Amino acid sequence: MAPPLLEIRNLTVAFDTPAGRVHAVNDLSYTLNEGETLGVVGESGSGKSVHVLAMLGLLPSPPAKILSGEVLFQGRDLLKLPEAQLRELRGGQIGMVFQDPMSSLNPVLTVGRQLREVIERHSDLRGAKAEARATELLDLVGIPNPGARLKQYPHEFSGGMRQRVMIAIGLSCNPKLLIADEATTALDVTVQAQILDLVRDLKDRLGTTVIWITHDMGVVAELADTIQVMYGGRIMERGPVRAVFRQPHSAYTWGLLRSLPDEGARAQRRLYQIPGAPPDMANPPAGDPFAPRNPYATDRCRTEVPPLRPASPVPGHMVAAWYDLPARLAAEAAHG
Amino acid sequence: MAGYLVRRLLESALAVWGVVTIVFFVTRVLGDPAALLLPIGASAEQIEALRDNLGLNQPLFVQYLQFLGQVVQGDFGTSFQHGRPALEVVMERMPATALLAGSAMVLGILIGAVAGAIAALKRGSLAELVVMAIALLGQATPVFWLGIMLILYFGVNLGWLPTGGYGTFAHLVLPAITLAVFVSASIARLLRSSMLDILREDYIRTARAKGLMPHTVFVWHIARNALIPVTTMTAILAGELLGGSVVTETVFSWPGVGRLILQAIQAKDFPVIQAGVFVVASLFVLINFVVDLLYGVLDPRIRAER
Amino acid sequence: MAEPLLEVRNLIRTYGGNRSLLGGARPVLHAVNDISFHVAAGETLGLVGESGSGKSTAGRVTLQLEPADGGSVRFAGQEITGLSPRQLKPVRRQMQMIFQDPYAALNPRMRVGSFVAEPLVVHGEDAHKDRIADLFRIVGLDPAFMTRYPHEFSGGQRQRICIARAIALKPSFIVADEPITALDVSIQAQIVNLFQDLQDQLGLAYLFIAHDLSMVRYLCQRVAVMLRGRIVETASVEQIFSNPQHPYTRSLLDAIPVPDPDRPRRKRLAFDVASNIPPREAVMAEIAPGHFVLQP
Amino acid sequence: MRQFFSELSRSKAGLAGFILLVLFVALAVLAPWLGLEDPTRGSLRARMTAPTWDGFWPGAHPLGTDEVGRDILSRIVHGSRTTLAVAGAAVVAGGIVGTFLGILAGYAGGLTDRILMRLVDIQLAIPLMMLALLVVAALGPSIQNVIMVLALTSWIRYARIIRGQVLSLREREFVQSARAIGASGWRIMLRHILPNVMTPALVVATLELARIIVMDAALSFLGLGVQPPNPSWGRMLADGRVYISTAWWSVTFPGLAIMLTVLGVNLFGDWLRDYFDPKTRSAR
Repeated sequence: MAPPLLEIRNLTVAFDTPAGRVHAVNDLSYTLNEGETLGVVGESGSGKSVHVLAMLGLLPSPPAKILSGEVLFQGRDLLKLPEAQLRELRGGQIGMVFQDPMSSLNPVLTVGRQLREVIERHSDLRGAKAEARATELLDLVGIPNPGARLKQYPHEFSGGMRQRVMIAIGLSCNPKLLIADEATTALDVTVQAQILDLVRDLKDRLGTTVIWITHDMGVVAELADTIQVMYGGRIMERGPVRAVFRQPHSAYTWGLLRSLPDEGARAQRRLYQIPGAPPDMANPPAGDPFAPRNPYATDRCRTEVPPLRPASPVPGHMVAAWYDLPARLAAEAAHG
Repeated sequence: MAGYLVRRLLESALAVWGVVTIVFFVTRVLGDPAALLLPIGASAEQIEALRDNLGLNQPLFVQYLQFLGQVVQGDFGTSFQHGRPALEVVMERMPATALLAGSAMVLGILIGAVAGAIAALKRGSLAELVVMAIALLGQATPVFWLGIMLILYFGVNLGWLPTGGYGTFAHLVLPAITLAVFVSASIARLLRSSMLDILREDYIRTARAKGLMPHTVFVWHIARNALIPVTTMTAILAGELLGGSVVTETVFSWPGVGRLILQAIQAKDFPVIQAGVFVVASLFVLINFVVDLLYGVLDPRIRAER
Repeated sequence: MAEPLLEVRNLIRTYGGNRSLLGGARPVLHAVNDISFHVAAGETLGLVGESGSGKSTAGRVTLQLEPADGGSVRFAGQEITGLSPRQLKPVRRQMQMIFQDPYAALNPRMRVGSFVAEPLVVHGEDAHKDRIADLFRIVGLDPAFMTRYPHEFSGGQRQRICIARAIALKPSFIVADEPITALDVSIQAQIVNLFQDLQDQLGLAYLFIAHDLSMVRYLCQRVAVMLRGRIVETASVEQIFSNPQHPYTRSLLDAIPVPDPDRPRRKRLAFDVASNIPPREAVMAEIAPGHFVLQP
Repeated sequence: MRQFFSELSRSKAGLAGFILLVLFVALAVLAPWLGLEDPTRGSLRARMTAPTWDGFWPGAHPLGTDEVGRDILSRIVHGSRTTLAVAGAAVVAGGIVGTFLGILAGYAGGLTDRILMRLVDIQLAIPLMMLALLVVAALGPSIQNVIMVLALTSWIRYARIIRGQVLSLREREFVQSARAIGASGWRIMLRHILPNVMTPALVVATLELARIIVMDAALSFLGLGVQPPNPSWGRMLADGRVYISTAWWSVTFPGLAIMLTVLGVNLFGDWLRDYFDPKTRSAR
């Protein structure tokens, strides 16, 4: 089997704040194979965005600090790479798309310029050839009349069109890996649907490996091969999308899925709700970060961090839990 | 855009009209010019006759309208002290003021821009500390005192440069440096803080995520955007320099409009005061107008709004 | 049939247009363009549309937070457009608003207890601590929090504070403008349930504004879909979900990401909002009892 | 309050500025009880004495004497009373008027806003120093007039910045919510807007205090400030300038006093701005 494209080992990232050191990512490890699409789900403070920014050297330091870990991309440790070599990878081998297409483009430069500068940086294309490539890219992401659009400024584009531009920038140098950080969160639902269609189509055509960070379980179900649920800077559960959605083994995954409105569920008036609030990362709970909100938590959950262990016979399905969720649910069902 | 230009021109005209009005009414409170024009001991009848002659006995509003009519024709009356048209006296002094303010501005912006950029990019370094300490001191030092101190050291003690006056390049050095210190301190501090703000923007993260070379990020993403607040500051500083010319020109015995206005105030020479303030204010309005147009060039979002 | 609690007819709200000489002229934008809807007592109407559809403006004009440029809003049998602030004050007791961003919705310089008490103070009612404490308990907050400032609360708690303030005067109608959009996913269900509980306890009617249809099916009895300032379809929730008529409603339904990896994925029909402005002469037609669709 | 001082003690620059400010205010307040010489009376025997530390306190002149034999240290200390009183009063007066008009323009909008902002534009067209000169020359350089003129150059800065803040506050949802409960315009301005513009107003006040101290000194320097026999720093500079080649101390120390005061205000003001700015706060 081919070596993984990306392998993260024991990554720990912290922020130094006046209130003390806040651990945003705790001992994170996972691998990503070529051609795979990984959906990372989590809410604010889960470490889902921080970990990708950290591995690309995009976190401002201070206050951010990478305390430990390795990030192997095609066998090279990104965290040990000199900035100059990391720069070659960013925008070249690894493309990124950020959440807010409003603020992620420089307002005073034309869209064409912002596309061309990344093309010229990572390829030999110059002048008219770079221009042609930029036109081709806008066309690829479905922007009509690309030649004229290149001469326009970001504020002349709608939110959805701007995000298409960001995707074009991310894809401009045929990256091996595309990372999208909440790329559709700020968009309207119909525009989000179009962008998801576009990305699905592009990754099929170009064979790009994708990390798609979102808080929406629905988006992951539509797009990803593998889902990774994060909470409090740790992985709660991870595995093939089908397996995890069919039988979640983490109470957090289970709660997220249950709290979504179901089709034809009008009869029951109340939604399932996860009690409590996300953890205060400055004072994280001991043990499993989700334990204080978890009705199935055991005493061990409250004191000891559970390791990621195989959850089900499905290969790659892992969970971090001291409790056995399916057994507990089955017992509950049996008791009525 | 054309609509915007017309509107902006109208606004400028309105501002100049406001200035003329303020100057007219303020100077009318200053005292009785007729008493000043005549030798001491002139009789009440003589003063009254001159007041009549100067139109000072007419209702204030009529005087104001007459004044406006004259201003439109560029006629501010004859200087009491110089016996020549006031506007002519003022315009003669204009080149000296423009030379001093202009050279101080250029020098100050150059030094301030370099220093501010270094401070922003080398955060936490000794260079930042030194630049910021000097800038803080520069901003806290009153310009006229700095001028006196430089005169004391370079003029009196070392005797390298003239202590005042006008004419050669050597005369320009001290006053220009004095003002440039003030300008560069403001620019450096502003540039540093706006660059630090820009560094936190999402599009800088995008630029870095694109793997751009540091100098590309600096020139096209940081500096290009920092130009906008610096342009605003330039206009404000121009106003400070023009207003402050009264003081600096006095310190350095520099024969510019500022010193002329001060002398005119002391002598209650209304036509010169009015013409002087009018010219300086109009120049300032013009500078603001140009800066406003410059925004349109620098910021496409503003261009779109117009 | 009895008159509904709220009856909005042919409401119009425009922005821009001619200003004074030095203000410059801007094109007129019809944010809300001739819309009509009604809400019965104790009912929830969902108003769904994307950014720029005019749904939030519609909510604000309904509450007379912005003046209407045409049309009528009748509340409890009384015409409320064109009323002076003084005439409106008694009406305001009956209708309240809850906003999207719970971070911007609280005055950062006011203790949350005073913030919740403010409506009572403004209307000259008893604002005793016990009464405020009751309100805190109703929305699931510890009354001990009363003396704290907003920055000490999480997003979900802030939204609860806003809800406590909105129900302080025991209104009969609340406009909720995307009240859960800005919240963490694990908190959204808590707030939705709170809305349901309050409706059951207090007999509230809601105008629930949302940008997609996913939560609407849970909370609302009827739905109105807005596109570019117009309502293009109104129907019961069941009708909207089982028999959507307008292409825009269909694309909205289609766009909800379904948390089911087994559902076959097909490319959606793209509905281009920009090129599908409802024509001015279009009118609503009733295609089934209570189901109205904008006909081109 | 405790948090304020613990944050302040963490910033060297802010603390230095605060200490400088407190020092000058203390000197100004305590001036009559410091056992200094009469600042208005000189002795011809002691004319233009260079700084001397012999037999310090009283009798010697640690900062020298001026051309009529008055003790410069005493004049600087007593001058700080005038400076701080004039600048303080001008900042407060300009601040109150400017904040009020800024809130009014921003909240009322429409015609009120247009008229007020046009007025600001017109006044801004005249460089402030020239406006101050003109008005002082017309009204005469009494303390009240100087304060008034300085406040006149100051209100526009508050008004502009506060108006901008109010324009964005007005759209904030808690203000909308206050309208939704039927709160009156005055209540909204007083209870919801004013408390939220106090911090920007305070930050403007420190910037203005520094600017006004310098402008006040410049007016005195030109002979249009507070009149003798009241000692003032700018006047001391103007008088000493004549003797620049023989008595360097008579121009050096008054200027140094201005610089240190302004430096203190600026340092403290910078820190205050960071302290109140949520953006830099979260970054710290």
